[in-house]
Formats: sequence, structure tokens, C-alpha cells
Amino acid sequence: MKRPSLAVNIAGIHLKNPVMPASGTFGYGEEYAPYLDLERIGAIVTKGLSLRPKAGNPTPRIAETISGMLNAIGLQNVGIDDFIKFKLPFLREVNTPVIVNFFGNTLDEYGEVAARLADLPEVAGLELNISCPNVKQGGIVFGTDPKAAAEVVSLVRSRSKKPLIVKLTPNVTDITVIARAVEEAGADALCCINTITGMAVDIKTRKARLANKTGGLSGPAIRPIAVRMVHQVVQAVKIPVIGVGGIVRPADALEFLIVGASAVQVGTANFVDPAAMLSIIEGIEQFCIEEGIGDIGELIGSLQL
Amino acid sequence: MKRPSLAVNIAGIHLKNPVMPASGTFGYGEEYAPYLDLERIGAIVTKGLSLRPKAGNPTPRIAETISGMLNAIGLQNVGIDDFIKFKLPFLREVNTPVIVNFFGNTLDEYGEVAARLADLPEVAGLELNISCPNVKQGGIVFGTDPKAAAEVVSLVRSRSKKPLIVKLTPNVTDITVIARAVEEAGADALCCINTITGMAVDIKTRKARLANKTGGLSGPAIRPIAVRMVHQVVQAVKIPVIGVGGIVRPADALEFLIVGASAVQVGTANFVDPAAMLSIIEGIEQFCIEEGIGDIGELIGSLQL
Amino acid sequence: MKNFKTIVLSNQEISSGYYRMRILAPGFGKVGKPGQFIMFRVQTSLPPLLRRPFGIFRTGFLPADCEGQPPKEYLEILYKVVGRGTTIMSGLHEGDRVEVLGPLGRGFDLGAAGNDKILVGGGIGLVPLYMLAQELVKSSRVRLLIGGKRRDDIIMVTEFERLGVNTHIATEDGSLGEEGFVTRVLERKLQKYPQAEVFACGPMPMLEAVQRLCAAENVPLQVSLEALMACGVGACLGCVVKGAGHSEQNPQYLCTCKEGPVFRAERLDWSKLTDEEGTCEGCKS
Amino acid sequence: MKNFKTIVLSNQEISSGYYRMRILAPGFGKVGKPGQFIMFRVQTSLPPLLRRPFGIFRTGFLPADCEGQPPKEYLEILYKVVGRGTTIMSGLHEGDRVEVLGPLGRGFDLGAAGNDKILVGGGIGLVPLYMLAQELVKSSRVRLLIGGKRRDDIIMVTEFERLGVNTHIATEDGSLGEEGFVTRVLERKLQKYPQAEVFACGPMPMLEAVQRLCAAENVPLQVSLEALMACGVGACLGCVVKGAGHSEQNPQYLCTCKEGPVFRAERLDWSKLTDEEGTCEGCKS
Ligand SMILES: Cc1cc2nc3c(=O)[nH]c(=O)nc-3n(C[C@H](O)[C@H](O)[C@H](O)COP(=O)(O)OP(=O)(O)OC[C@H]3O[C@@H](n4cnc5c(N)ncnc54)[C@H](O)[C@@H]3O)c2cc1C
Ligand SMILES: Cc1cc2nc3c(=O)[nH]c(=O)nc-3n(C[C@H](O)[C@H](O)[C@H](O)COP(=O)(O)OP(=O)(O)OC[C@H]3O[C@@H](n4cnc5c(N)ncnc54)[C@H](O)[C@@H]3O)c2cc1C
Ligand SMILES: Cc1cc2nc3c(=O)[nH]c(=O)nc-3n(C[C@H](O)[C@H](O)[C@H](O)COP(=O)(O)O)c2cc1C
Ligand SMILES: Cc1cc2nc3c(=O)[nH]c(=O)nc-3n(C[C@H](O)[C@H](O)[C@H](O)COP(=O)(O)O)c2cc1C
Ligand code: FES
Ligand code: FES
Repeated sequence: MKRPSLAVNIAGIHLKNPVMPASGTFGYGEEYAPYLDLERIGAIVTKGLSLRPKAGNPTPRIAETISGMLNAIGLQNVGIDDFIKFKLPFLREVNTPVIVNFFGNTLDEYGEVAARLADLPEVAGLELNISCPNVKQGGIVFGTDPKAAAEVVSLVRSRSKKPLIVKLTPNVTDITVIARAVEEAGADALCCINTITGMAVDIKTRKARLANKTGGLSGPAIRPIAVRMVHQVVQAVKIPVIGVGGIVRPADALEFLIVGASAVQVGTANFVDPAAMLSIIEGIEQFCIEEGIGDIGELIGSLQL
Repeated sequence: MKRPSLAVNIAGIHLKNPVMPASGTFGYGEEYAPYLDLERIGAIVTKGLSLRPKAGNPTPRIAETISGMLNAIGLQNVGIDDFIKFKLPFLREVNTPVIVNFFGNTLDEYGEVAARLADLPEVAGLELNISCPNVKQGGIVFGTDPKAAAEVVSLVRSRSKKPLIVKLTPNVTDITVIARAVEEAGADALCCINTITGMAVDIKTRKARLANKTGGLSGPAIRPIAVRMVHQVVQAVKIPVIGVGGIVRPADALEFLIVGASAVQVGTANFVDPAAMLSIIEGIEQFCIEEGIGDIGELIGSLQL
Repeated sequence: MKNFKTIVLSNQEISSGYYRMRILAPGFGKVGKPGQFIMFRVQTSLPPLLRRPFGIFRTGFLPADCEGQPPKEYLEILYKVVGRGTTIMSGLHEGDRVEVLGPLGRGFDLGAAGNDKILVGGGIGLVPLYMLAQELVKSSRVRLLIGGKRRDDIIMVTEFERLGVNTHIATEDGSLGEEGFVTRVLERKLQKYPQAEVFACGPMPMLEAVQRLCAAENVPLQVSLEALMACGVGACLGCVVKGAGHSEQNPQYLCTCKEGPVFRAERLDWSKLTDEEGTCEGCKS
Repeated sequence: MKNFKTIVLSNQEISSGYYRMRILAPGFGKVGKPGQFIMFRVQTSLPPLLRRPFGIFRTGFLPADCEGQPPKEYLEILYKVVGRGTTIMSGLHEGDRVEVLGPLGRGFDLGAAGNDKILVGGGIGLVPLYMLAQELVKSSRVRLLIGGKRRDDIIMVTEFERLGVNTHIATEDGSLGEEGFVTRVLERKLQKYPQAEVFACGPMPMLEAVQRLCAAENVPLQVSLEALMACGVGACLGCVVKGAGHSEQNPQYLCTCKEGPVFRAERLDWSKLTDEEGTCEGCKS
């Protein structure tokens, strides 16, 4: 039997398969190199970068919950300069497209980072994070207001010609409103969802289990919410959508593809199993073979109504 | 050692302890009577009632997810007349306050139901559902728009003097905006959260696992989100807040009380263990004893900052 | 009707993918009726979240092992491994702690003594028919028509025969008994015993075919249905099926858990029973 | 550094609430260094979601059971049952399938040969010190100071003594060894052996006291830290501690999993190490 084609094209980025890590769960790629062949995954997505290095939040920063985890890392990152100097050389040698996730603390900073990334040949595309719940100034306000979201996307669009993926927050009343605003402002693709704001309490100490009190919930617990939002967004826009949220097994990824995601990202599952993405890729391939699907495109958006 | 006092007062309703079922997961009370002593729980909360009987949604209506479940029951209920005729007589004999959850398909209907319930001595309080994600017309639009929410609360307030609890939806950008609008419009207490809209797909048939496609996610999976929202709402309003979402064990209920909920509701856990509320009450009592808490009031809102 | 924490007494694979679990259940035999079910859960294990419904296969007493002590009562379920919950169940051992809610629902009505009784079971659908047969053989001739895809799906035949039940087997691939659907056998039997009463449990397409045959011959039929269940006690309204005369204006939803799982065929709306599409006023999302 | 699916060889309770698990681990001994750790997971069990970090207690070879076959290599962990994950672990049996990611992190630096080596371990903190002692005894005199709340918390003493390590025990309730904190013992030893190097692992208050003593005496100290971990490989940034010179403007967060878990004391910011409060520019919610 001929192997099915899993290749997809997102915003002009050619991916050999639709599976990539979710930003912030895969470091800068090299951390996982000992555990899986980085050339087998669809793309590498970096930890969110900012103009200057960022310290992140005080500890504790993570807390396990039922079928999920809360994190309030606070977007700790090495900053754009150190990324280019110390992280990019490693990624250059890997034959897999690199998508750089980034954010700014101000509108200007968003533009600035985009401009700095605009001419790097190693960077296949940008993923604009307007949705991190742990950083207020540079994050959530942009992601929850359609006008602000459109503004930052327009600005970034004007500073870089790279394929532009915009990552949306689920912490909104109607994600399709933001999705459409961002599409109109020039996004080439969307990525949903980021984490959902949550909180957990240590009943003995009566303190929040995160120093930041609230954090972003990720993992299998949120999958039904993510699938619903991806389904809604796919109906609302014409640009491709990358689905993310709680994917652990191949079947989870397939749910997202079936509702119309053109690709998927795997986040928390990397912590559980560093080779999770490989199993997912193999599982998708297997499913295509079993179902007689020759090209993954036939599967994408095949939801029966 | 003296037994701690677990009694709380919500909007003028005296509860012997702060644990009650969540609407829609406990039928009209009698369904669970064989499995737990209804006089041991703080209150009984009925399935959501409407003016006329409601058929509900086509099947399948439920789907299990990881640490949660989706439901799209569609608010099937016997209607206010049959409730009074066939369900209330049973509840009259139980020495536990009865809170009637209700909704309308139109603004007028909300007022109408409230008026019908206004003079029934067996009804200790009303829980106004402006948040069911499965009924569009009579639900979600009211719950996601502060103006509409205030309007329906004012109307209901004008038609009934009963203690009025308003149940909020989590499917909003900022739940405190709705909470404040509803408080101002005359609510005596708030209840958060209702289910979070989600979706699951059967990858073999490529159909949504619910006939209604989307449904409400409940169960342990959503608890961190519910705790966060209750925490936010408690800070934002002066009226008491009832916490609900994913409570299974005593420790879960304690999290809500510590962030400031004056009482809690147990939903999906009733399905898992019909006596769950009793274990939770006992666990709360045990915790108070261990921590030297004489009155549950000392625990409520005791979060350390 | 109660919820009790108890232990597994044994759990054996009886055919490929089919298990029989014996559970300690004091007092259960006195209350359980043919056709009722339990909601089963492994204690302390959260996943799967919801309980799983299983028909009561039979109840019985362990031989008393010491003088003076009353013999221990047990209940048995038979289950097929199909998903997450049943996979976890298949790994349980003697002594493992489980929880049983039941007996639940309405069982079979035994019908008129003396009349021929025809039982139709597909695959695991035999389960609720065993205790029914135990009762029926006391006053009627009982025939059991067993259907399945393959030989492996035909279970418990000897157990039924030991009760004095006359059994007929049909498999779709012909690997055991007659080749084809069990409803073909039923068709012949109905010709032969027009006074019969029929009791059926199995997959929906089988039940629909049985219903058509019985309706055509005007033979009384009771069916045991399966539905997705969260609570098992009539509280969640997740398990409904459409009753006869159902319409949007005049909804006639019946709870499978409480008003069933056994229904007289005429109580159900067979035209829409498996229609998953539908719409409802408020919810056309 | 790799992730491998393997099986449990044995899992025994060695003291009340303390377990020792032996895991099949071909090739592990060649790569693992004293002070490194693994991320452990029970295969096919989703809860708990995240892996659990455990120090490598020791590695070894099973006696070869048939001619020609290479002897099987194993690794051992010692763990205390404290929560959900370790409770599940305590129920594992021989043959149960588990997953091990490791060896991870930076281990101990062995220091100068010949110098007196003082190891300080509190409770389960002894774990990473065993392989360290195995190495150190080759060229130095090694003293182990063991602290714990009660007698039950003092484990593995004989194992260390068999290596030729000189052991001193202190329990807070005096139920074994000297009564009081183990740091009192350390204080005396530091007076006696001013050339010593110290290696410590245990609860944070103990480590802080050890650090103060060593800093005062100018004695080199390496500590092994615990932190909440999601990935174990430096990707999630969940496990950071503040490094020396840390400030908001000049953040010096160190990953416990990658740059630790063993740190030279002077690399850390002891004033803020356990300060959970803090604030950060963007996030004052
Ligand atoms: C009244 C009644 C009696 C039953 N008696 C038996 C019996 O005696 N023996 C037996 O093997 N099976 C019986 N079933 C079916 C049995 O409940 C399912 O096979 C079982 O729940 C599957 O669980 P799972 O976790 O392995 O499957 P999964 O597919 O992983 O389950 C996912 C969800 O779907 C539900 N589900 C899946 N299949 C069914 C089904 N056929 N019916 C109802 N819910 C389902 C599960 O309960 C769960 O909530 C009965 C069902 C009902 C309603
Ligand atoms: C590098 C390192 C080495 C360790 N070595 C050992 C060892 O050899 N033996 C041993 O018994 N314990 C060791 N621990 C601690 C061990 O990881 C925890 O006791 C264990 O994770 C608790 O899991 P749980 O599910 O039982 O507890 P829970 O409290 O239910 O766990 C909840 C969450 O908190 C985390 N957690 C809880 N306590 C700790 C802790 N002390 N350190 C880190 N994470 C924690 C868990 O991993 C989990 O994510 C080590 C920790 C680290 C970081
Ligand atoms: C530890 C951690 C760090 C994260 N950091 C980022 C980040 O820097 N930028 C970003 O856009 N998303 C970040 N995310 C969100 C993930 O990319 C992803 O959207 C989310 O975790 C949901 O997917 P999952 O359920 O598969 O983990 C982070 C998530 C986790 C768990
Ligand atoms: C089957 C089902 C039916 C429900 N019906 C109602 C309802 O009629 N009215 C209402 O306000 N909430 C309803 N809810 C929401 C619950 O009351 C509760 O807010 C939600 O389930 C979260 O709590 P849990 O996680 O403890 O289940 C329903 C929930 C479930 C699972
Ligand atoms: S299963 Fe809940 S009503 Fe039937
Ligand atoms: S545990 Fe993830 S970075 Fe250390």
C-alpha cells in the first residue's frame, strides 16, 4: 500500500506532516534533540521570544491538576539577541522549518521583534502570541480585544513579510470575533488555543499553588474546549487554522484535523512523553491507511454534519 | 472536641452546611433519595425549569471526555405546572431548603416563571440560569452580555421577593463584568460556573459525539477554571458566591471555600458517586476539626495572599 | 436500589474479549429482577470518570465455608471489552475494590404463563436473558435464538441449555450454527408459534428487525435497550429514547435507565429511535 | 539521556512509607553519574499526568541466569509515598510496565581526592548520596550525617556502612541516634575537619542551615535541590531557582533539572531561594 501523504502547507510554510510542538513546551528545540529526531516533525516552534531577555515569574510556576497542568512561567526567555546568537545556529542545521513564537510588552516591541526576525533565513515563519494569560501588558489585552488584536497584527504585518501565524486566547466570549479581526488585519494563519486561565489552591497552606496565583491550564482536560473553538474558528475564517490543546494520542490530533485544523501542535504531552509527536505522526499515518485516505487533505475538515 | 459549625446563610436561605447539588445533576431530588439522606445536604437544587415542558435535544446527549463529560441535554424539563403538581409534594416532606433553578426562552418567560414560583412556600430560593450553553435563545445571550443579564435579573427581581441566585456562564472574556451588572440589578447571590462549551468528535464516523454538536463540559477537568472564576467574582462583588465546577472530593470543595465561595454545588460527581455530597460534607467537617476551625465562616475567603 | 462498595471475587475471560466477573453482593438476589442492570465503577480509580452500565447476568450464593456463617451472595456480570472502561475492568483481580449501584431500571414482565417464550439475543445481549430464562422455564417452554458475527461471539450456550432452554444459533459468517442473521430464525419460529411472546436484547439493527417481525405477526415484544448513561437513576436525562407519539410539541422522551432498559415495543417510537439527527427549537448550533 | 520503556523488577517497602524499586535498565550504569535523576512514569496510566522526578539510588547487574547471555542491568530508586503519584507507584509489581527518562541533570563533582568528605542527608535526601559515596570512598574518608524526624525516616544506614562510610544519625525526636537536627552534628564535624568538602541533600530548611555553616567556615558545599518539574530537560522552565546575583533587571534563573539538581552553593541566591513571593513586571495579578 502506498504511504499516505501527510504534507500540508500553512501560510506558505511547507510541512512534511501536520504535527509540531506548541510554543513553550519544547524549549528552543535542542532540549528535545536527544529524545526524538527533529527532522521527523512538521516544524519546530520556539519558546515565546521578546525583545529583551525576560526573567519570568517567581516560583512555584507549575502545578499539576486533574488531567492538566497550570503554568505561570511568565514568558521567561533569552531575548531575541541571545536567541539569534546561541539558539539559531543549532536550528540552522536541522532540516525542519522553524517557527518563532514571539510577543512584546508594548505595541512597539511587537513591531520591533518582528522586524528583527524579518530577515533571518532560518526562520520559516512567525507565530505572534497575543494570548499569554500570564503577562498582562504585552499579552491578554491584545488578545481579548478585536481592535487591539487587529492593530498589533497590522503592525507586525507591516514590519515583516514572513508567514504570520497569530495565536489566539480561549479566554474570550466569542473567539470568532477576534479570529476575523486578525484575519482581516493580515494574518496568514491562526493558532488556537493558548492556555485557559485557571487557579489551584493548597488547602493546607491556604495559598495559591502558583506564586502568580493564576496560571494557564493546558493538557487533556482542555481538549474538548479547544476542539470546539477550532471548529468555530474554522467556520469563521478562510485562512488555515492550527489546532492545539490537550493532544496526547493520535486520536486527539485527528479530532482537530477532522473539525478542520490544517495542522496541530502538541504541548503538555511532550513533558509526559518526549516522543509523543512521533507516535502521533505514526498514528495519523496508520489511520489514513486504515481509512483509505491517500492525502491528509481529504481528512482535514471532513466533519460530518 | 466540639463539632465545628458548618451552617451558612446564602441570600437569606439558611443552610445547615454549604454543600448542595448543581442543577441538572440531581433531577428533582427524589431520584437520589434512595442513595443519600436528603436532609443531610445543605439544599436541594432542581433541574432547570421553564414555563412549559421542554423536550430537550436529540440524542446522543452526553459524551465522556478525559476527566469530564459533555452534555447537551437541552434543558429537558417537566415545566412549571407539572413540577408543582408532581415534584413539589415530595420535596415538601424533606426538611431541606429547595432552590428552584429556572430559565425562560424569552425575557417575558423568565418573568413569568419567577412569578409562578414567587408564592410557593416550599421554594426557599430561585436560581436564575442565564448561562446554559445548550439553549441559545433563552440562555447564552443573556449570560454573556452585561446589559441583557441585568435586564433579566431586574425583571425577575420585580416579579418575586424570593432570595435570588444568578448562575453565571464561564464562556465570557471577563466574568466580573457580568457579575457586577447582575449584582447591581438586584441579585442576592451568584453561582459560578455553569459548563464550558466544548466538543468531541468520533474519529471513525467523523461526526460530533453529541447530536447537538457542542455541549457543556463539566467535571474535574474544569475545576481550575472554576476556582479561578470564583476567586475573581468574589473579589468583584459583595454578595455571596456559590462555587461549582469539578468538585469530587472534600479537598476540591475546600479550594472553593478558601477562595471565598460561601457554599458549593456538586454536579457531575453525583453521577460518579451518589453519596459524594455526604463524603464532601464529612470531609469538610474533618478538615475543620484538624485545622481547629470552629465555624466554617473562618475558612471562607481565607486565601493567603 | 443502593450503592455499595464491595470486592471482585473473580474475573475470567470466557471467550476472546468476553469476561465474566463475579462480585460480592450481599442481599442482591432478593431485589434484582431479570432485565435490571447496575452501574459499575472501580473504587478509587477516577478514569474513566463515569460509571459503566452492565446487565445483571445472574446472582447466586458461594458455598458456605464455615459452620454458622451465612453463605455469601454474589452477582455476576458478563462484559465485552470495547473501550477504556472495559479494558480497565478486564485487568481486575480477586479482591480488587469496586462499587456497584443497583439493581436499577425496570426489568422484564414475565408474560402469560404457558405461552411459548422466544428469547432473541445478539452477542452480549444474552446477558439480561439468563435470569429471565431462569424464571420463564418454570411455567413456559423457552426458546433462545442466539446471533453473532462469529463463533467467538456466541457465549453461554451451555448455561442456557442447562436451564432446559432450547437454543438455536446463527452467525453471520456461518462459523457456528446457521449462517446469517438471527432474525431469519425468528421469522420461522414466529410462523410456527403464533402465540409466542418475544423478549429481545442486542444491537439496534437487530432489535429493529425483531420489532418489524413481531409487529407484522402481532406478537408481544419486550426489548432491552442500551443508551449512553451518566447517572443511571433518571437524574441526568442523558439516556432518553423517543416514546410512541413523540413530537416536538408533545415530547415523549423516556429514560432508558429508569423507565427501561426493558420496554414493551409499543411504548417506543421505532421510526425515530435511532435517528440521531433531529433538531430542537432552541439548539440548532 | 534517553527515554526507555521498561519493566519493574521489584518494588518493596523498606521502612514505613519508604519503597525501593528496581527497574530493568540496560546500559544505564555506563551513563548515570552520582546526583543525577530520572523522570518516572507508569506506562499507559494517564494519571498522574506529569512524570515524577526521582534520584538514582544505584545501578547494578542481576546475576546472569543463563550461560552466554549478558547480565541484566538495573537501576534502583528509593521513594517516600507522599501523594498521588507515589501512591500509585507503591502498588506496582514485578513486570509492570514503566517508562524512564534519564539519566538527567548534573551530578556531583567529586572534589579533590584525599580531602575529608562530609555527606549530609535528610530523610529521602540520602538517595543521591549513595552513588556519590561509592565513588568518594575510593580516594577519601567519607562521613555521612543522617537526619530525620523519627526512627522510620532513617533508612539505608547499613548500605552506606558497607561501603566503608562512617555514619552519624540524628533524629528530631531522639528515637534513633542523637536527638536534634543533623546540622548540630555537622557543626561539630566542621570544627574537626576544616579541610572537608560537604555534599548535602534534603529539605530546604536543612540545606539553608548547612549552607550557613559551610559559608561561615569557608568550606566548599554542593547541594542537590528538589523543585516542581514538568519536563526534566530544560524545556518548560517550571523548575527554576534563583542564581547568585539574580535581580529583576538581570535575571539569573537556573533550571534545577538541567543546570542542577546539584549546584555548588555559591551559584545560588540563598537569600531568595525559597522566597515564593516576589513579583514580576508583567504579572501582578
Ligand atoms: C442497560 C445497559 C446494560 C448493558 N449491559 C451490558 C452487559 O451486560 N455486558 C456488556 O458487555 N455491555 C453492556 N452494556 C454496554 C456497556 O455499558 C458498554 O459496553 C460499556 O459502557 C463500554 O465502556 P468502555 O469504557 O469500555 O467503552 P468506551 O467506548 O470507552 O465508553 C465511552 C462512553 O460510552 C459509553 N458506552 C460505550 N458503549 C456503550 C454501550 N453499548 N451502551 C451504553 N453505553 C456505552 C460508556 O459507558 C462511556 O460512558 C450495557 C449498556 C446498558 C445501557
Ligand atoms: C531532582 C529530584 C530528585 C528527587 N528524588 C527523590 C527521591 O529519590 N526519592 C523521593 O522519594 N523523592 C524524590 N524527589 C521528590 C519526588 O519527586 C516527589 O516526592 C514526588 O514527585 C511526589 O509525587 P506525588 O505524586 O506522590 O506527590 P503529589 O504531591 O501528589 O505531587 C503533585 C505534584 O508535585 C510534584 N512534587 C511533589 N513533591 C515534590 C518534591 N518534593 N519535589 C519535586 N516535585 C514534587 C509532583 O512531581 C507532582 O507534579 C525528587 C525530586 C526532585 C526534583
Ligand atoms: C509550560 C508552558 C509554557 C508555555 N509557553 C508558551 C509561550 O511561550 N508562548 C505561547 O504562545 N504559548 C505557550 N504555552 C501554551 C502552549 O503553546 C499551548 O498553547 C497550550 O499549552 C495548550 O496546548 P497543550 O494542552 O497541548 O499543552 C505554554 C504552555 C505551557 C504548558
Ligand atoms: C447533565 C447535566 C445537566 C445540567 N443541567 C443544568 C440545568 O438544567 N441548569 C443549570 O443551571 N445547570 C445545569 N448543569 C450545569 C451544572 O449545574 C454545573 O454548573 C456544571 O455541571 C459544573 O459542575 P460540575 O463540574 O460539578 O458538574 C447541568 C450539568 C450537567 C452535567
Ligand atoms: S442515565 Fe441519567 S437519566 Fe438515565
Ligand atoms: S523541569 Fe522543565 S525546565 Fe526543568
